Order: sequence, then structure tokens, then C-alpha cells
Amino acid sequence: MSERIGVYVCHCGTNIAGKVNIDEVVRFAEGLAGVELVRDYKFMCSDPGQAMIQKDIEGDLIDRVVVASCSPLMHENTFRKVCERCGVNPYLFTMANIREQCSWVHVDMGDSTAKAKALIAAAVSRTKFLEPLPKREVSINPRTLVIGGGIAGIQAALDLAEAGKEVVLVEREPSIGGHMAKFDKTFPTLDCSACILTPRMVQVGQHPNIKLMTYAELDEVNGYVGNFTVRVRNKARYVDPELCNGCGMCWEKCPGTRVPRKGNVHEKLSLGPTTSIYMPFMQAVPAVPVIDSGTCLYFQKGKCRVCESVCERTAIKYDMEDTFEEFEVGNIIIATGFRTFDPRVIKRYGYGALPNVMTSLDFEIMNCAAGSTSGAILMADGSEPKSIGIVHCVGSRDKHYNEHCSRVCCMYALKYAHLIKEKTNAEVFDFYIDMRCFGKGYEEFYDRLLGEDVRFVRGKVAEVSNVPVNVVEEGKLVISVEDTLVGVVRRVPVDMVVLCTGLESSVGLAEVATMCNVSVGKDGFIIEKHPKLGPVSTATDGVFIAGACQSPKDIPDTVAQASAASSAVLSMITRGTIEIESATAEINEKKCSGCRICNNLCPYLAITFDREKGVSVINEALCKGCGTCVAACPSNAIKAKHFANEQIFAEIEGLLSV
Amino acid sequence: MKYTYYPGCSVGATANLYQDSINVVAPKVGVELEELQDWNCCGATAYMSVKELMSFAISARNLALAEPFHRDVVTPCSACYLVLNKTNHYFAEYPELRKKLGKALEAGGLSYSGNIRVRHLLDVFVNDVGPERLSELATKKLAGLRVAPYYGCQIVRPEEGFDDPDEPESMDRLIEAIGATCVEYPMKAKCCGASLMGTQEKLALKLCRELLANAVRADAHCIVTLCPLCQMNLDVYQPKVNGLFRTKFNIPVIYFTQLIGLSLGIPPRELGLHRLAVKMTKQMKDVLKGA
Amino acid sequence: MLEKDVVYESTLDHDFLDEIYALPGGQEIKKCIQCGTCSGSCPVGSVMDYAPRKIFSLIRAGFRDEVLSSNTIWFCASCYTCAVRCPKEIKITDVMYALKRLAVKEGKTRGRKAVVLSKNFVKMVNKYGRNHETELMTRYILEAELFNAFHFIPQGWRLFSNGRLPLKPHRMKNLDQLRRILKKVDELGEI
Amino acid sequence: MTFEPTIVGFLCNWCSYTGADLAGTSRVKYAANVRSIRVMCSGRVEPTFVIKALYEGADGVLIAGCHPGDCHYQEGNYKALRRYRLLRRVLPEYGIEPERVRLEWVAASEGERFAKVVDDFTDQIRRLGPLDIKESIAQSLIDDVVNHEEEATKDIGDVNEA
Repeated sequence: MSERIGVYVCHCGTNIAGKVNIDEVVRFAEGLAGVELVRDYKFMCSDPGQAMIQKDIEGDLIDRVVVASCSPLMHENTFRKVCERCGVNPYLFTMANIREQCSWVHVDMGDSTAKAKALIAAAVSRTKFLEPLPKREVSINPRTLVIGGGIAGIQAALDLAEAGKEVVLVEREPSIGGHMAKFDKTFPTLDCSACILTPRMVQVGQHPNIKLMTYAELDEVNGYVGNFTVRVRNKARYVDPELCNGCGMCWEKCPGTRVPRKGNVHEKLSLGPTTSIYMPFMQAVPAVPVIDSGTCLYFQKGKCRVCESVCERTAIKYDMEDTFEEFEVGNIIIATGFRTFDPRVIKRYGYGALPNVMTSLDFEIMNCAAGSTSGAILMADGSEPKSIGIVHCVGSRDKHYNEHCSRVCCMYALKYAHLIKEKTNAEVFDFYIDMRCFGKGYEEFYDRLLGEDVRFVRGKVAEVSNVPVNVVEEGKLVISVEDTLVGVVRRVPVDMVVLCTGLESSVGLAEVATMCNVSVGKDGFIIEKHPKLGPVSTATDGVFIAGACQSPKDIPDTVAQASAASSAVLSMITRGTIEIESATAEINEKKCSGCRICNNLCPYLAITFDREKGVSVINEALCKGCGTCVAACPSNAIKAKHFANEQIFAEIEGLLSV
Repeated sequence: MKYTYYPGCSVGATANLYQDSINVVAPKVGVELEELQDWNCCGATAYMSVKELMSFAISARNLALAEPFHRDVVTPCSACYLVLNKTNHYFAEYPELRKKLGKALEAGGLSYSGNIRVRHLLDVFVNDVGPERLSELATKKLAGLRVAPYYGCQIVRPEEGFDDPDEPESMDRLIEAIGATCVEYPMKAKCCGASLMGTQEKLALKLCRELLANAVRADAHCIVTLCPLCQMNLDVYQPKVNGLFRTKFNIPVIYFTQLIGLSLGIPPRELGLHRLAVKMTKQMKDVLKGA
Repeated sequence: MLEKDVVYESTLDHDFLDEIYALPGGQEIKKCIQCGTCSGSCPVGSVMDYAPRKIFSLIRAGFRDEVLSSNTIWFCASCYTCAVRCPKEIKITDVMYALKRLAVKEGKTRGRKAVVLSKNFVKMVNKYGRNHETELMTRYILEAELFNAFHFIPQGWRLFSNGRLPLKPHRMKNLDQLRRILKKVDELGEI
Repeated sequence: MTFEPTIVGFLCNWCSYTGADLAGTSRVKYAANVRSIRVMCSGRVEPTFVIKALYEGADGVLIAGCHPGDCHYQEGNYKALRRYRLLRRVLPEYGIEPERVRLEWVAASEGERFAKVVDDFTDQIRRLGPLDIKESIAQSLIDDVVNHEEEATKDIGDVNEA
């Protein structure tokens, strides 16, 4: 063979050179068949590094390239572009990963050097068999799907819509607004959540470029970057949004109960009407109620129809069924937000068993001026508490539940402490492990609270019980905790306990992620393309993320990420086209026996059977190059371009030649 | 349902009333216990405090002896349950330990491959016999009897066991199944002081006082437990608690097998109830009679 | 002692943490975030010289003597409450066992009654293969509580009179096998 | 000196290769015996690749793909599992311990797990000792598995077994 391969060994500063003997590797590579020249450099990815390759190609010294440096997931594209720039087909390039999978993970220099040699020999051996592949470009549909209508989805949708691009915004709840719509005040500025959110919700509802689909769920995603087909399920809300004018007559008269009316103050907490036909809260967008068929008397017992009889617009439709709609979109932004940890599993904190132990979400709703207590902080029996304990890190920073820090709890705990001080005369105890106040104005807020006579106790609460050991504790909730700064165990009797529950990925995120072909980490959140340099993109082109679906976030960070995601999408749309992998599969008609085994194997239905010719055919536009069909073909008729058998065999040989 | 039975040292002595009740109750509910021949002490907490590998080794000997029978090992003692189980877990978890234990057992002509499941007798009663079956068998429902279910610590900790480590409820279901009522007993999984009763008596007595006080406050007729050490501390030391704290506790502390025995109509004497230090109170007897 | 003078680094044992870390069950000890869940959950924490959390910070800082001579490790009743609650899943009870053994090894156990009990327990097991509660109690009282012996009489009587204190030990048969196993462990050395 | 085996790893691009990269970025240390080849999907790994690797001098082969349900290509990993089971069944007939081939699920987030899998597998192969197979055996093995391919594409039972 006459291939002339250039091998470039990167030191990556000391990242590689510190564990791999570069000189030895270079000498070794020089001896490999097909290798024309070997060079090493401190940082191959830098401009001078790239220029070295360029010079060698342009000087016609080499026509194929191997770079031994970091992971291809990091810089394969960088070097492919270098090749392309100087006229070498980018598929005639191979990367040997001697950093992530070699120098960084092995202790002994001899081991790392030996392994680096093997990896380079494999890359060289493989490169000899590579074939140039044509460039594949696809156009980008300018419409974007945004999944989730919380503040992240709202921000992203508005950014895109304002730029003149069409958006489909899908929200599974009856209204957009997400968690932010349940808050009364936001930290650290204490500005009114509704005041800043509601105008944006309204804007979304009215924007001509936004197709808003509430009470709807993503059902299926097909296609690829620039050309996704998505199917959305509209759940039956039993109210025709075209006819309804949101007058409220229906829920005023509805005899059904979604939220118990008889329970105590905490059991009855709600932002919207407690009836079976309801709006989640009064500023809902769209201002169209939904019937909760689980508690609706008509659905449960076949009798009632009160809402129908009082609706002057005849908007009630009991026979409504789920419907499906399909759209073509070019990009997808996942903005599904979070759910709060359910503390019932930590039995020693008593949530669900002891009255007056509540979660942060309960507490937010109780604080909300529009809620069932009109914003008053009350005990379950309706009286005002004289002391409240705020418990940090419930379900966060704990290997039994979530290892991650939920990031926002310290701050909202401080906000609670402030609100309690403002609204009641209660004594406030705040039990924290570490006070994490990292954002703009956050430390200042903590400083302010320190001056507001909140009793801060450093220690994770061991348990909350209702077993008194003295008279003072009778009838109280007793918090057992070590005051770690003093070094004593304290029993603190309080009237009410607020558990600062951590943030987890939202229900169904895993399903959405699977549909969109992105991965979730072990913490349950979506894995971004790169933790630092790719925080809004994912491993799947055309799928972006914004807000708490990536990790717990506060509102400013969420909004920033949403705008970043929409700008990434805009950049794609403006470009108009995108290059996609050329490594697809190809069937050799002469070899194909027409057995059709591959037809059913293809997950993308890219393989069909040509009856006339009696052979299977691959639709290249649909093929994603997984190679499953290739492996299965009994007559060896299918070739995985760029991952062909002879290429992999050569790689195996090279790998084992050292 | 046949099991390899590992009684542990206590039931041959201070907890012989536990064994009395197991002897008569187990066959009646279809639990066949075949005693492990020539078992040795599990090592409990004390051995572990002095020698670690030896402690695991003596514990492993029992598992090795049991393995050929391919049956679950069942023990009525919480400490034995914990120690045998822990040996099992660590045997699987730490290869280094596994290797050494293998060599040690080999010296005794034994081997263990880690395939034995260790269970507490309560687990067997709850999950193999089941509350439904017990309810059928209980000819004499204990209606009106108020019981404080006391689990103690070691049965639900530390390894992932068959019940919640903070709020266990499996025994509650058994008690309810035979017609008695479980009182609200938040102390159900708190520590009784265990062997501290020997070495730090006042401290242990204080812990026992809380346990007794809460049962009395909840209006329980008796405390039901499943651990020999818990039973001894709460029963035998009850007068001492009274002496030290000027309390007047007089609440019987019985084993769950004894309670079940009563519901099966077995005479108290056969259940070893006469061996209690704090005898069954008149009130309790009246309730039982009325039931 | 601790609070009264500046503590000079030269007086601390910086290898202590690694020593504990190397023990089985000690691996997570470096992950302690000093949250205090252990101390707050400990039924006997209030009477310990240092509650468990502080033991960890002392280990970390290298206060070897303070840790090994503390009553903490001997007051631990092995109830495992801390271990199941620890957010970092530190096997705290195991660490306490390890500290007990280290203290025994280094002879820092003067006046520790729990040591007397434990050692006698081991004697019982090595002698009979099983524990003989009656003899154990007697030995313990003679060694550790001789002047308090009368104190134990009522309980002893309550057990005895109810037939719960057998005078004869239950012996296992194949004691020889057990001893061979123990001898082998001795050769292998503790972990 | 103890025997240090050479192991070839086939890692799927989306989960396992990324997971292995994560082990790197987190600087988790593990045995240097596994040398990896990146494939787009574990479903691409043909039994012939495995046999080729064993014949060329590998003492063991590790195949790693996404967890069941997480495959980037929907279900390539199930196909990998089928082929793996087939291979494990055929290998002993040729005197090769089936334990020399292992299929593992390693997610993109499981850097530590990847390291653990490598260490564990390396240990296992160390215990099995070196492998030496003749070309004729390799060839008939390949013929054998190719003939079984159809069977390997048939329906599959419990996917969590591997």
C-alpha cells in the first residue's frame, strides 16, 4: 500500500507527557508500516499544532493523519476540519486516545507508554484501510420544539419567537408557569414572583410565533438534527379552549372535590379552586380549566353535569378524547425542570405522619398571597406558630437519596426565615450543614438574615419526634440535632417544621431523554455535551437543554441557560444547513442473499426490501450508522462505512501487535 | 417450610423463655427448625471489639457448617442475626477478607462460598408464614390487648434488611393479625443500651426508662420484643429502673413468639411466661381472659 | 488539654487518619462532612467525651491519644443508628470497633469496664465455643466490679429464681476445629 | 512475576466510551490491560471481532454498551446481548473458557464503574491465565458462530441478566 500517514503525538502539556514517554512513543511510531513521519508537540489542538499538520499535508508529505492525543469526543472534529481545510478527506483521519483512556487512568509510566504504543499502532493500522467518504449535509427546519413551560421553556420560547422563528411549546400541566408560578417571593431580592412571571406567560400565550400546547405530552420523536418529526399527545381536558372564556362559573358551582375541603389547613393547601373542574392557579395561561376525571362526579358516578349546565359558552365536552398532533421541527430544547424530593421516605423526619411537618413546596403555596391561606403562615389547626424549625439538606447531599447539593435550598431557606419573621412573631431556628450563598446578592442576603434574629444551628437534623421528655416539650415537635459548633446535642421544641427538600429531575425526564436520544446521569439529570464548554448542548445534535433538567438551578441561572439554548438554536437556524456523519451502512447488492434478517433489525426502519431485485436496500438519509445490521448480515453483504470489518480487523491487529 | 436453626447462646440461658415459646409455636405455624449441629457463638459485639478477623472467622464457621443443607439460616436473636449477616455481607464485599476467611476455614476442614441467607425468626414469621396465615391459626384472638411493639436496634440495622431501620412495622402486622392492638410507639427502634447494662449501668437504665415510659404513656399492657438482650434489660432491670428513677413501672416484656403462642391457645407455662421477672399483670391477664 | 493551649502541629499524628482509613469499613471516613447526624442520633452521645462527629474531626486533625483514650469508643452500644443515617454512608460502628481494637492493642484501656467484659467474652467463646452467661457475669464482676458486686445480686437472683441462669455451660463438641480456625487467623494476622 | 493479560475492549461510542472518558477526566485509576476500540454501538460487535482478537493474542475481550433501554440506537445493546450469549455457549466447545468474554453495561455517567469493570475483568483473566488458540480453531469457531447468527437474532428473554 502506498498510504503515507503522518502521526502526531500530543504532550497535552504534562497531561500526557507526564505519564507517557513521548520520545519512546515517537521512535516506536516511526517504525510502523505506512508511517511517513512522526511529530510531537506540546498542544496539538493549538494553532501551531494544527499548522504542523497543515504544512505536512500541503507539502505533500502525507495523505492520511493520525493524532494521538485526547478523546475523539473532545477533538475529533477539530482535526477533521484541519484535514478538510487542506484537501484531505476528513474520514482519512484517526485519533488515538492516549489521554482520557491512558495517561489519566494509569499509574505506572511503563504501562501507560506501552498502552499508548498499542493505541497508536491500532490507529495507524486502521488508517491504512480508511476510505474517503462524501460530505453529508442536511437543511435545518427553522421551527423549534420546546419541552416544558416553566420559566426555562418560557424564556427560550420567547427568545426564539421574538427572533421571528416558530416555536411549539409543550407543557404537560394545564398551564404554563412551572414551579415559579407557585412562589410568592423570590430570593434574594424578594420581588414578587407572579409580578415578573405573569407578563411573560401572557406574552407566550399571545405570541403569533408560539404554538402553545398545554396539558400535552411528548409522545414520539423521530428523525435527526434539522429534521425531527415529533408527535405530541393532547390530553383530554374536557373543556374546549376555543369556546371557554375563563369566566369561572364552572368551578364555582362544581360539587366535586379535588383537594379535600374538610382537612386541616395544611391538607387543604391549594393555589387554585379545590373543585374537580379547576385551574391550577388563577393567572393560568391559557385561562382554561380542566376536569380532573379522577374526582369528577360525572366521570366517577355518571351523574352531575353541573359545569355543563352552567357554562354559557357550551365549552364543556365530556366526550373529549386524547388527540395526537405531529410537527416537523429542526431543533429541540428540553426544559422539563425538576421535582422536589418526597421526604416521606425519611421516616425519622415525620413528614406525612406528624402534623405540622411540611415540605418547602407546601410552605411556598401557603406563603402565596393567592393561595388558600392568603399567604398567612399557619399551623395545621389554623393558629399562628410560635416557633418554626427550618431543616436544610432534606434529600440532598445524602448518599441514600441524592448525592448532589440542590443549590437553591440554602437560599430559599433564608427566604423562608425572612418571611416568617416578617409575617409572624415566631422564633425561627435554621438547621444547616453548610450555608451556600454563591450568587449575586446571596451572601448579602444571608448577612441580612443574620441580623434578623434567626437562630442558626449548624448541624444536620437527626430526627423530628413528638415524644416529649419534659414539660416544655409536651405537644411540640422536637428536633434532635447536634449543634456542631458548640459540640452538644440539642433538643429544640418547635410548633412547625419546614423540610427544605432537594431538587430531583422531573418525573418522566428519563422517557423524554430516551425519546430525544440523550443520556441522563446517575443523578437523574441530563448529561450535557461538555460540563464547561457545552452546557446547553447534548451528545445528540439538535437537542439542547435549559434549566433544572440539567442540574438544580436557581431562576437567574435557568433564564441564562434558556437564553443560551435559544441562541444556540438560532445559530443553527441561521446557518441553514449542518454536516452530519457520513459513516452509514451500505448493502452490496451482489452479495445480498435477500434473507431480510436486517430489515427487522434496523431501529430506524432505514432498510427496506426491494422485491424486484430481491435484495435489501438502505435509505441513507435514515441510517444512523449503528452497524447492527452489519453485524447481523450472514452473507457479509452490508458494509459499515468507516467501521468496516477490514478496518476493525486492522485495528485489532495493530492493538495486539505491541 | 424447613430452616437451619441457629439458636445463639442467650436462648440457652437468660432467654430460655424465648426458646420455650419457639419450641411450641414454630411447629404449630408450620415452621420446621432443624438446629445446626455443633454451632458456635457468633461473637456478638464483644468479640468484634477485640479481634476482628477472628470474630468474622468464628461467625463464618457457622455459615460454613450450614451451607451443605442449602436452607436459610434462621436465628431468633438480633445480635446473632446482625453478626452472621454482616459476615455474609462483608464476605461478599471485601475480597481480601474473603480470601483470609477461606484460609481460616480451610484450617478447620471447612469451606464457605457465600450462598447462605441469614434471616431473623421474625422475618420468617412475617414473610414466610405471613399475617394472613397467623390470623387463620389464631384460635384465641387477643382483642383488647394493647401492645407496644419493640424492635430494638440490631434487627433492622445496619444492612439493608427486611424492614425500615427507623420505623419498622413488620411485627406490627403480626400483632394486629392475631387481634391485639399496636399502640403508637415511636421508640420502637431505639436502643435499650444492650451490653452497656453491664458496663455503664446508669446510662443503660436511662435508655430503658424512656422505653418503658413511652410504652406506659401509650397505655400498653405489655411490650413485645424479639431480642434476648432487649428483653433482659427491660424485664430483669425494670425494678432497678424503678429504684433509680423513682418510677413505678410494672409492665411485662414478652417475646413475640410468646404473644403468638397465647393467640394459639397455648398455656402460658408452656410458653415460658412464668420465667418473666416482671410477671404478667392482672390487667393483662384479665384482658387475655376476656379475649 | 485541648482547649487550653495552642495545639502545635508537631504534637499531632498526621498518619492517624490514613491508619483508620486503611481499616475495613474505614474507607469512607475521609468523606465526613461534619454534619452531626451521627451525634444527634446517638443514644449515648450525651455522655461521651466526644460524640462521634467530633471523633472524626479529631482523627482528621491527628489527635491520636485523645481519640484512643476517649470513653466514646467504649460507650458505643453498636446500635448502628448513626451508620444507617450517615449521609455519606460511613460505617461509623465499624470505625468504632476499629478504634476499640486499636486502643486495646496500644493499651489505652485503663479502667474501661467494657474491655474487661469483651475480653472475658472472648475467653468464654474460646473456652466453650459458646458464651456461658453465668460465668461471664461472674468473671466480669470479679474483675471490674468487685466492690460493687452486691449491686448485681438482685438481677442475678431474678434470673436465677426464674430458671434463667444455668450453672453449667453449653459446650460445643468440635472445639478443636474452632481452635484450628482461630490459630490460622492468628497466623494470617488481623486485617 | 504475575501474568499480565492483554484484553481488547469494544466500547460503544455513546455510553461506554464516554464513560471510559469520564473515568479519565475524573482521574480514576485502573488496570492498563484493556485496550479499547471504539464502535458506534455494541450491536456492531460481531462475534468474529471477538474471535479475531482472541486469535491475534488477546487473553480476554470486554464488550461494553449502554444499559438496557438506554441504547443510543434504541436496541443495539439487546442485539449485542444475544450475540454474547451465543458466543458464551459456543466457546467452551472449542476449549475456551467463556469467562474470557464479558459483556457489561456502562453508562456515560459511570466512569467509576468502568474502572471497576476493567479491574475486575482483568483480575478474572489473570486468574484464567494466558490464552493461545490455533488458527484452525479460530476459523471453525468463526464458521460456527456465523451459522448461528440467525438464531442470535431471535427473540430474547431477560435483558438484565448480563
